[in-house]
Amino acid sequence: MIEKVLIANRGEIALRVIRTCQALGIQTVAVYSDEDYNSLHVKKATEAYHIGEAAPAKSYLNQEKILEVMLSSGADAVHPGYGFLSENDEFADLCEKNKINFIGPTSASMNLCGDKMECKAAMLKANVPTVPGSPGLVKDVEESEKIANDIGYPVLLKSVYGGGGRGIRLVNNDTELHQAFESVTGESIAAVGKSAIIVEKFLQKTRHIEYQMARDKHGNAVHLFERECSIQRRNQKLIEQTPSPVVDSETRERIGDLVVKASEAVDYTNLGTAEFLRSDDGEFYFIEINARLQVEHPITEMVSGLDLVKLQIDIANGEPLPFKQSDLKMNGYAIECRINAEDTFLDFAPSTGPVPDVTIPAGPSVRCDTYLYPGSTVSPFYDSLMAKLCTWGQTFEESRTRMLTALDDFYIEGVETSIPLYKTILQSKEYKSGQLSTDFLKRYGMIEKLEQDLKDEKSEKSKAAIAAAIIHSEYFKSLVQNRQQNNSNWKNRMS
Amino acid sequence: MIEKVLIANRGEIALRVIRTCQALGIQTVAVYSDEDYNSLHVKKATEAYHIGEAAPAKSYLNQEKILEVMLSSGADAVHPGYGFLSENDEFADLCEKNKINFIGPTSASMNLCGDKMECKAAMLKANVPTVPGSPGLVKDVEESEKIANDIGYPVLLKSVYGGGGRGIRLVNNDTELHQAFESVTGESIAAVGKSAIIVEKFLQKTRHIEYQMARDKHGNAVHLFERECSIQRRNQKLIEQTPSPVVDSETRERIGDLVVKASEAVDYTNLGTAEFLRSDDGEFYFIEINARLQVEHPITEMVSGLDLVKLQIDIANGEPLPFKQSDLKMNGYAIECRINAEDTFLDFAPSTGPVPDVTIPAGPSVRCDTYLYPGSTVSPFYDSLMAKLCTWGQTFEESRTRMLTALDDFYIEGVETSIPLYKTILQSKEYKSGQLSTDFLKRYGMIEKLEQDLKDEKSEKSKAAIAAAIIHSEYFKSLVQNRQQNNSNWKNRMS
Amino acid sequence: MMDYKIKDVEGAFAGEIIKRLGDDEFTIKINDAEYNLIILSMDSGGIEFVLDRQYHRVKYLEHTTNQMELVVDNVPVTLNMHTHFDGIVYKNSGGASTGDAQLALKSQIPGKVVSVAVSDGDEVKKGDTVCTLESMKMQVAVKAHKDGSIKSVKIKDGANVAKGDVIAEIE
Amino acid sequence: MMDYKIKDVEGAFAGEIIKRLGDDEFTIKINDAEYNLIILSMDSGGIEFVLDRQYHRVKYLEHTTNQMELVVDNVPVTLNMHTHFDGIVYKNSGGASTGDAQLALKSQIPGKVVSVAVSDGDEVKKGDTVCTLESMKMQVAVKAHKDGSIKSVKIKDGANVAKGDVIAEIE
Repeated sequence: MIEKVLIANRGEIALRVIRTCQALGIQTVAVYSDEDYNSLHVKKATEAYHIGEAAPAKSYLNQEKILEVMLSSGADAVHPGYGFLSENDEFADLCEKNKINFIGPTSASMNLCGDKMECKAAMLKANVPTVPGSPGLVKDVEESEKIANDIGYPVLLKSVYGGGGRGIRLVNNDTELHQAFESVTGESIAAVGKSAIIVEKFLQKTRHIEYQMARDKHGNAVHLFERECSIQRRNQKLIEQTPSPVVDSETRERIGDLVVKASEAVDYTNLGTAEFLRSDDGEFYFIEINARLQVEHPITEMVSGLDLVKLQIDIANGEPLPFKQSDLKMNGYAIECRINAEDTFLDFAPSTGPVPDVTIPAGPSVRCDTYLYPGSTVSPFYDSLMAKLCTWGQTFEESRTRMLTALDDFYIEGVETSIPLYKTILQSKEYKSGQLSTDFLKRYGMIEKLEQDLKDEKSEKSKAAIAAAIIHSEYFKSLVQNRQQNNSNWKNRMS
Repeated sequence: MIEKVLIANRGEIALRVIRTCQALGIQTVAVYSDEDYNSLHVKKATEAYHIGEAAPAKSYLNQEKILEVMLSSGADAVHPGYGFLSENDEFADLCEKNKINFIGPTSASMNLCGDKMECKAAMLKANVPTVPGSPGLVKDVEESEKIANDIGYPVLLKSVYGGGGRGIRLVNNDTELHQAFESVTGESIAAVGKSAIIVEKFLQKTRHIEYQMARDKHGNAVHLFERECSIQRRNQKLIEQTPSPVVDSETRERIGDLVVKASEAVDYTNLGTAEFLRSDDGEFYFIEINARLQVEHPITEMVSGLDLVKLQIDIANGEPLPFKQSDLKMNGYAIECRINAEDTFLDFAPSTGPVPDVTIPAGPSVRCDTYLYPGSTVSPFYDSLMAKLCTWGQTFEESRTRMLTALDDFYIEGVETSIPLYKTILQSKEYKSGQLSTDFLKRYGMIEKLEQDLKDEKSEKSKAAIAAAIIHSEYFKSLVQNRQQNNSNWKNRMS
Repeated sequence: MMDYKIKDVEGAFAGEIIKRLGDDEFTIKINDAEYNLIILSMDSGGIEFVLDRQYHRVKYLEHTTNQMELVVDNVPVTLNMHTHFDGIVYKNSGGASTGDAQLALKSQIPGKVVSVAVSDGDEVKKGDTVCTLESMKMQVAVKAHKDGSIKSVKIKDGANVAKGDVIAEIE
Repeated sequence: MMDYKIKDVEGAFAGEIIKRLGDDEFTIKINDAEYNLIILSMDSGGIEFVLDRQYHRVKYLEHTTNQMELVVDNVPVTLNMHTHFDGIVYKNSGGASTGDAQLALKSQIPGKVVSVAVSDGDEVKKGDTVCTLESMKMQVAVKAHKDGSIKSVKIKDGANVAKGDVIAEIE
């Protein structure tokens, strides 16, 4: 039985794990870098250990140091959160070797999930559809042409050594394919000295839909419904919701069955997420397994009533799942907005620094997971996620309007945030009618809409701004003038 | 259709109503007294009007002034909250006469609910059991003796002009009854010049169990399950929970049917609460109807998924209930703790003043309705309820442990609070096993347990206290000593 | 009366206080409309007030003579105006009067010295900037009240000066 | 070494710093056990620190010479101790040395004057209280450093004094 958990993470997810441990009477061990000595996770944990410098490589990614703390603190389990070491199979292996219960899948399963080619092969074997394309590397242009004609144009040519848009070409016919094959090969050889190409069908107007899956150590598996996470920037999720507007109960069950198969195909244990692309014609294609708790897990908690961290701990303790698939029912609608410290107009560049003042929204069915408090700091060393704001409603409309009210109430001083963008998105007719796609922001000109909304908001606030300026200058004049007149009051106020 | 609601209240309930209105796009009008100019409800409403001095009679109870604001602001409806004018049938009547939609029952129904004798008579007619006793006033000692023997001793003799324990006697047999009849008559005549006595069965070890009821203007009625509110001090509720540990689904349905009858018996519209005493042998006795939204409504929201303020507005708009009794299902367990500004050890005397710092608890399935913010004030003019802390869980144990974690996280500087008492109660074996009764605090010696818990807590914090004192005096010495040595750091810190 | 422009907002605004109804209550006029304004709380960092029944929280962020950065109810707003503050300070320090005989140039506002423009012995003309003070997050120039030469500068960069403190002596 | 008693808690506690490991880190000893202490933040209202890996937040509420009111992690605690602070201040103001020739009694701590015990012309004995200062929510007596008569009292009730300011001249 797990009695003391080391949380190898920071920020809101460390707090999230601590909360459940507290309620369960499990002791917690926090670790912190130089940058985080004054962070909430340090304050809330039963014990806290300093593990190094601000840079992640010197602290939160330092496996030896974290192992040392695990052993000296007497922790019997480790929760990796998300990011950092959460999907590092070497770290999972290190824990296994030291008899520390790693709250997540086995290192072997994690390794398999992490290797995209092998994972895809395992899925194909289990009849889980993946994006159509070459089963592995293509040996020459002829083979790629044959595959392209089998699956139908347009297709993508991808160098497995590429990334970030490099070594990738969209082609519409045989001629383009021949040209592209040469240039991708050339680019790849120029960059890394070798080339290896795969062919994949190009999907237009796709949605990102993922399934929460849970599998215990006895092989019992269920899915905990889907989450739609199509609203993204630079392939990072901004807004998630469950249920998806395009998943009906038949689809939920059909894809859910595939998810259970997928978890079995990689012998997955504990909680994980199976991610799919859904093309505009309604087909689902498996893309990968995230072998950890996701950022967006709270919306699944809201519609399932489950505490997913508790479920993780129970599974890690070897307990069987306390329910069957047929026991699980979705209740209502939930939305999450990731409140990032970033400047929407500077291509989402991070915005960091002290947060002298913050007001956390509250109210019926509002949940806000955050590490912020008045006087806290957004560090440049870690990711820009400051808070996860989630709302629930009996209907989608109720969850949406509650989210808008909560976004209005959220005040964060000192850094730029994604809150204004989310207000624009949630008020747009496209969002309201569920017209989601991974290119939502561009497709519907959201940044331009935001610009207009901000202008309108400024117009609306003009009178108040002028009034504030008038009072300011009135005070200033009273400060300058020699006559003492009526300004004793002012003085008290301005002292 | 209601488009602009005046909220004739203050504090957390004003904020609660504003939140739902915001989400529904309904404009809000706040009113405030001299004491409340800097309160959150003033800041969050669409408009705010000053209505008078701090004393409730000069502001929140001032019907003429509030009517004036309703008319000048163009509000088409009024939400009375709880307390103040919420159960004042004259005020409801005033609104009706001025064509303002009073969000609550009609003045006639409210008047009937407010007259305890008439209401009891209506219930008896509808076959809703009330506490056995005289149907009305008894004319002489002989009649009271007959009734006492019919319903069985012990019984209570009550002067209808009494109150607060005055003019009330517990008697066990005919002899005691004869003596008591004389002394109650004498006391009552001495106090108010007349006497009027009723006889009622004395119930031992009772629980306070109430039902949320909803009835629309078309006569459709449902109950929204029970709340158990047995943990009280001086007849005021401290902790509420739903479901009650002693209400099974058969009982829920059986008493629920009575509740629907009760609402019909007084032609009730909108949301109200039917309160019952449950004797230790399992019998339920109707005591009264609270003709308003209750303080503890959030726990019903948590297990029903409904927004009760929205439901109130919909009913006031004349809409039919959107569900039948059979559509309603309880989901999970919820607890509310009323966080009062009071000193448990001074017989719960109010504790008022500025609150320089406050930390509001958060986390999965935690909801906190409060008017507190850092720099707010607890006013001596109004009631001591600062916050309502509610938690939900799939099981009772989950809601209880989440509450304990949330109570631990709740920090309120400057005033005494009931938080320590609640921690003691929630950890007691009696509470855990559902052994509730209206005399819970005394019956199980909770105040003494709290004393011991506080001593233990102090022992536990001894080392930290000594450490803080050592550092304090070390700093003090460095302040005094002339040598500049290492204390540049200290100086920066203490500036 | 002062004229204001708001970045990204069409048109100009003329604003002034037209009546003082008490310590905390005013009637103000913006363009042609009158509004009731009640101050709830105020300090140098911001103000909370009710304008025609509506609550607003405004933070004062940055302030130069002609520009102000505000956050109005969480919305950042940049305001341009002609403040005349330098002029007001100048006038009150004797600059517009015939106080030629006066040796000391005194500060008419409390503030922090952000820059000193002159040194001992410098020649100055009436109206030349002698130093710049920051007060209420606003920078204001203190200008020479007469022609002359700086006999001694009495303040330093970063110093806090009180109202009435001598900035420099000019003879 | 200092002795402490905590209200409602059995026994007494002896506490001291036994090693300074850096600006923010100490080894302290309470009774017979040693603990590691790391200061996270501190101001006159309170301190946040990690004591043997465990975080604590302590607010300093009230402080008299022998009693301290604290809130430790939300738990109110009353601490009694013998501080010797008056003695420390006295010694540092020259009280224990042979500084008889020194005219000025200087404050050894910054603080606010809460009461003045003497007037010009009063006779004082070495060690008599001249005034009481409040510093860090604690009241400390400033005592005469020699016998003599008060030539002039330099401070007033409510005034703020800096370290080194003259309290009074005694001749």
